[in-house]
Amino acid sequence: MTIVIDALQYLGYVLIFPGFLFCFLAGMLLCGIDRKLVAKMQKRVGPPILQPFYDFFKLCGKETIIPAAAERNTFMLSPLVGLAALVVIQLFIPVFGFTAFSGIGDIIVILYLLLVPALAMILGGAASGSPYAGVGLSREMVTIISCELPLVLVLLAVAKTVGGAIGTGLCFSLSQIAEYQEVNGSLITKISMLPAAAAMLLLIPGETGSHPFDAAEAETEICEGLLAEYSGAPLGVFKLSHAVKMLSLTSLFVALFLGGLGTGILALDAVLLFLLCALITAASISFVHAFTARLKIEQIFKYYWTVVSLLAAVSLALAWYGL
Amino acid sequence: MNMLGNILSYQHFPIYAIMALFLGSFLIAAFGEKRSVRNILALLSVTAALGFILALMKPVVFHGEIISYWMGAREPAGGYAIGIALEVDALSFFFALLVAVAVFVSGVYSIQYMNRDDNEKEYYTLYLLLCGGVMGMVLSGDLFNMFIMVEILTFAAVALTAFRNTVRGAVEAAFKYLVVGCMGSTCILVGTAILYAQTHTLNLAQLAQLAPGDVNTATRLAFALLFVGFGTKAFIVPFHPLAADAHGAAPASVSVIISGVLTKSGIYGIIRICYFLFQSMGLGAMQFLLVFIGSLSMFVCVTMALAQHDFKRLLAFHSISQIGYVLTAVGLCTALGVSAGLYHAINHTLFKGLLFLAAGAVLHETGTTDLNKLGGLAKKMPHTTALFMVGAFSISGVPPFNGFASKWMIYQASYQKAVESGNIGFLLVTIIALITSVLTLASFVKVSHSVFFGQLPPELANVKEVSWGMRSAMGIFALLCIITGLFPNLVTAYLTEPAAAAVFNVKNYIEAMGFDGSAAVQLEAGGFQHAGVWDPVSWLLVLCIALLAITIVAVAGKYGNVSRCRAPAVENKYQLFYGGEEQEFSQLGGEDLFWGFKHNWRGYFKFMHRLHSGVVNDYALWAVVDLALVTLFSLIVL
Amino acid sequence: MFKRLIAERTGKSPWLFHINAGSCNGCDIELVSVLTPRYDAERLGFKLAGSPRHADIVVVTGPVTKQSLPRVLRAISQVPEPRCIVTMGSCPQSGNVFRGSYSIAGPLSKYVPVDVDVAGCAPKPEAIIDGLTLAAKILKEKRGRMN
Amino acid sequence: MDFPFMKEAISQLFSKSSCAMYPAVPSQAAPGYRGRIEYHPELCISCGMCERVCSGNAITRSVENLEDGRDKITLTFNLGSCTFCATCADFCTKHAIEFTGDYHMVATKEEDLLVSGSFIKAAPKKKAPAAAKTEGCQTPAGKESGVKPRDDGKPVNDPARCVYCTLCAKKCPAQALTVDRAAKTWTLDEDKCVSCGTCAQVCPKNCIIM
Repeated sequence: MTIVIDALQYLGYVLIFPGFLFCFLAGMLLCGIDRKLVAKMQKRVGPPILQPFYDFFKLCGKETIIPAAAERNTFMLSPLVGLAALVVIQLFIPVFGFTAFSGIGDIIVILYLLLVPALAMILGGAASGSPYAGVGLSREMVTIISCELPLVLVLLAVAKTVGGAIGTGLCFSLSQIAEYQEVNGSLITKISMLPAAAAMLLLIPGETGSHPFDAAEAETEICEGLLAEYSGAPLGVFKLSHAVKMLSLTSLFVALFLGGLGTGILALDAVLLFLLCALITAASISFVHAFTARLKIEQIFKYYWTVVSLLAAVSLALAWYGL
Repeated sequence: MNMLGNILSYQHFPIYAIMALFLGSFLIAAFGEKRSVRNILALLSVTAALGFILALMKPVVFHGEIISYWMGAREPAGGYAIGIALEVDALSFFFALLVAVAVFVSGVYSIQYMNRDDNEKEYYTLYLLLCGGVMGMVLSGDLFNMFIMVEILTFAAVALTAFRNTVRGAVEAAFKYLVVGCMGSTCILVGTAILYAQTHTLNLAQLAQLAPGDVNTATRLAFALLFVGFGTKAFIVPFHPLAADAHGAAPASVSVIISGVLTKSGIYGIIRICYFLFQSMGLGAMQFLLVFIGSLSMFVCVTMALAQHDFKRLLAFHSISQIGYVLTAVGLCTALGVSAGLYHAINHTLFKGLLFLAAGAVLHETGTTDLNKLGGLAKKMPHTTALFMVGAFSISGVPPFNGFASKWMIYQASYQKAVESGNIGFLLVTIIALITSVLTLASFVKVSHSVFFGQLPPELANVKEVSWGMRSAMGIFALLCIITGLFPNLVTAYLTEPAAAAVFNVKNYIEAMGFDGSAAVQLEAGGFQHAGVWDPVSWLLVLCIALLAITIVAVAGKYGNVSRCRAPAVENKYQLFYGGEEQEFSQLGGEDLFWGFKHNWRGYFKFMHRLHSGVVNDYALWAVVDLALVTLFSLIVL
Repeated sequence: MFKRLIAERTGKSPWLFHINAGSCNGCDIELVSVLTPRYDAERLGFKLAGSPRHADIVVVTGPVTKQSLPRVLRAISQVPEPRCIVTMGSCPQSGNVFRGSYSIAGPLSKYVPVDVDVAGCAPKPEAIIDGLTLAAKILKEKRGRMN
Repeated sequence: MDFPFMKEAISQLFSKSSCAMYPAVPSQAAPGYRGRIEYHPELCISCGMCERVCSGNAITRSVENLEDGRDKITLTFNLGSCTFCATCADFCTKHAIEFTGDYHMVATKEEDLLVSGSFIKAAPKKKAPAAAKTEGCQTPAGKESGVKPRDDGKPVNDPARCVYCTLCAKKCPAQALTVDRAAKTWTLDEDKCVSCGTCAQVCPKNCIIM
């Protein structure tokens, strides 16, 4: 009997919170808030906050054309796999004190899982056979490489700080990081973590492929690159994935640097998480979007491997010497 | 009856495993005129070798026994080992198992892969000779015997590299391999001779007993020679260009052995000399040497791979890069590190074997491995593509495949080492390893786009899927990749941890052969605790549930009013969008991918390009310089 | 429920794909001005898509030259259903001042059914917004007919 | 790195948008905007000048012969072909064509973009068929001219067809023509005339014969 209840509970985690339903609603709302804020900052009225939902449902109602040159199975499956991987990432990231599946993964796993949605998109695009997708794939991969170094440095800095504090030397487990923050307050209050947090904020638009780091999906030059041949529902799923990725990265930020703010009541925590995510989205994605123009791919690479990596490296060095 | 029981005793299995391969080789040379005879003989011998090695699992792994076997029952007399010995501890068994599995799968693959070549008889003779050489080397308990086996495998490998001598560059590659390989072999021979002069024995266990107690300039020189010699066999930097040329020319089934197994025998040799013969891994400088060379191999070769546009050359560079991981992890000298390194060694054999076989399948069907000439094969070779993707995901460390599990352990091992020793250099290793991993992913994205996805070039319109025999060989590797990825606990518990324990228990190794092991340096292995958690089965379950849920929602919401082209003629609607132009063949070449990255690193790539001149004299010079540097290092620092 | 959601939202997020079939750039600039802060068509859900596969509304400007005709038709056929074709400015409707030229294949309505014509040379942004909202309405009707 | 609009982004976040909320808030076209054509048939004299000057071929004129001998003349302006250059309005001496500020020119059918109007005009009096056509006489088919060309190559006006639109006078490079609309007179200053033939070419009614 308990097994059944456990199974139902886990199914609830996967399907409702913090899984599929939460990802869908919160991610789409974040996306809507982002669009609205960018519009506001550009002195526009902007779309309604629910616009991403409209877009998604509209796309679901459209015809899906599979080009004759495409490899059909990969083309149709990769959006679903990408979305599933994102939902799973969301399941690993603790919501303050609460973790749905703490015993499965850690920050290295998150680091790799973040590659999976991008990889799904790359393979889907490659399977479509479009030359635009080829260019998009190349750029997407370079963006991933660009973001990897600073992200690794940030995560290692966090691992060292928490590990040093709890006495195990290093700590890769997200639930331990969350626990540590429950007891000792948010990591962002530490001086050594400030550069890392700044680096992470700068990383979020790169990882999500938002403006100005959206060279991979530049709709005006390479017809949205990897997505050039997608239409209808699979495209909608990719758009949804993009929204969920925003949620994942912002809630990863919350989990790494703003833990310990939770109230202990799950429903309140969920709302708090969403509000914090929205705040981070506003600061890191919308704000940067509003006043920058798209960077060239080699500029993206240079930027991440110099400025952002330096910030993260400073943080790691500070953490290393126990500041 | 007793006699039969004696013959079938597992004590004899190591020599049976070696002999099965050599015997197969000789029999094929003698009677292999007919194809069926040849195939049966080859299959029999690889299967027998696999069977004998698997049968050793129970005594060696479960009972923790170390099999010591004196050829001709010539036990040591007067305290000195005279006879030739085989000694199989968990480490030897571990490598022997890798060899047996790779040899078996590659043998199965060869039968249909080689059917378009002439001289199949010679191929099998050399192939089994190569396999037997590797098997003999990892099971040997005698340093000189190891040298003999190294010579056998080197010459077989050289001959097999030049086997397809109609292929451009094959003979040249073989020549390069011959020159530098012989330099390596000579190093091993001279090192062995020096050690023999110093300790009057060639038995590994006895050397391990005597050598560390008597460290002088001569043994230091011997160490440098042996290290460089085995380094040549592992193709670690600066010997990596040889591997690229050799793999580019050799048949894929041979590449599997060279990359998956032969390089491992080099690693095995390095472990034996560093951990056992000299027992010097406790020294920081020694760890530095291994980790430095490992990290260098890892990083240099992955960037070299990114610049390649030939499928097999790219794989060759990756195999050195992965060997770099193994060497780095082994060089960390912690229980977790060695375990992680050995785990990665298994994984590397499996996924690199799979990838080479996939490359072979592509070559077999299309006749080329040039990334700029291929494309869109996923529609023609769906199974090969799926199997290749398993290998590509594994090598790039995408969870839940096996590459991830071992890399995860390597990151933790190196970072833990950094934290514990307070040495920021090891931290750098963690970062390099992580970056290398993502660059690996990048180059496999390149391969999958340029070979399997993208557009089908018009001249490849008649390509067919490869035969079931080749597919099933790839399938075995893919299955093993998934199993070792999904059950890392089983792999570590039954394969890598016993082997790692053997590495840290030199005393047992010495005493099993009847020598006095009391003086052996006991390294503090220490238990280990994972700093994080990784549970692939649960992960997969969660992913499946999520995928299922999404699929159900998608199906309920009519995932796409799908319309696709059914007529042979492609209507406008189903053509690719070319800015309105009519669809034509257009594929982004493998060289042109990742421009932004290469542009920023153009100085580095230019430098690398100048360095890899392709001239054998240069490579020989590198070998000499490397030897000089390692000698200096070992004389001054160690 | 799902079907109703889809049916009702279709008109709320029409994405545009813009084809220049030999236009003088006047209409193209006006179309861009519709997306600027002054008119901000995004508040009505309009968005320029990069590829015809993503689009709902195809906006054609220019007199459809002989060179561009096959490309225009191909791009239009690559737009998934339900789709709506809007001709913008006088050129694609009639050829305008280019009518009778040896290089003009237009008007567009000879080749594909055109849903909405926006007249003007070039049309005022308000007129374009009018035309696009009308197209969105037609789009919703077409979506309703698909089921 | 320099971000010139960073401050604006923040300040605009809290300020009112500069959007013209068009469909909700109706907007007026600027004065002088040339929008939908309004045609006043009661003013039209059917001179055809507009049709002639239209660069977009947007104006068509059809004549329907009524049974009582009069003509029903219909002018159709196709907005879908119009460049809104207003040349027709400029040339219209009777101000029968007007460009309004209405820009809502959106239609689902092409017919919705047509502006047309018609009026009934008394048919010109039929004269006896002219004796002979001479070389160079540009009379349109079906309409015989009662006026003979002059021998000296200077133009002659056919008052039966002339509507006194004054175009010939405007176009005459030597200013040799004087046309009075009110008095319906057409006079030629023979001294000034250079016999260039421009008046005959530009005459919308083809009533100048040379």
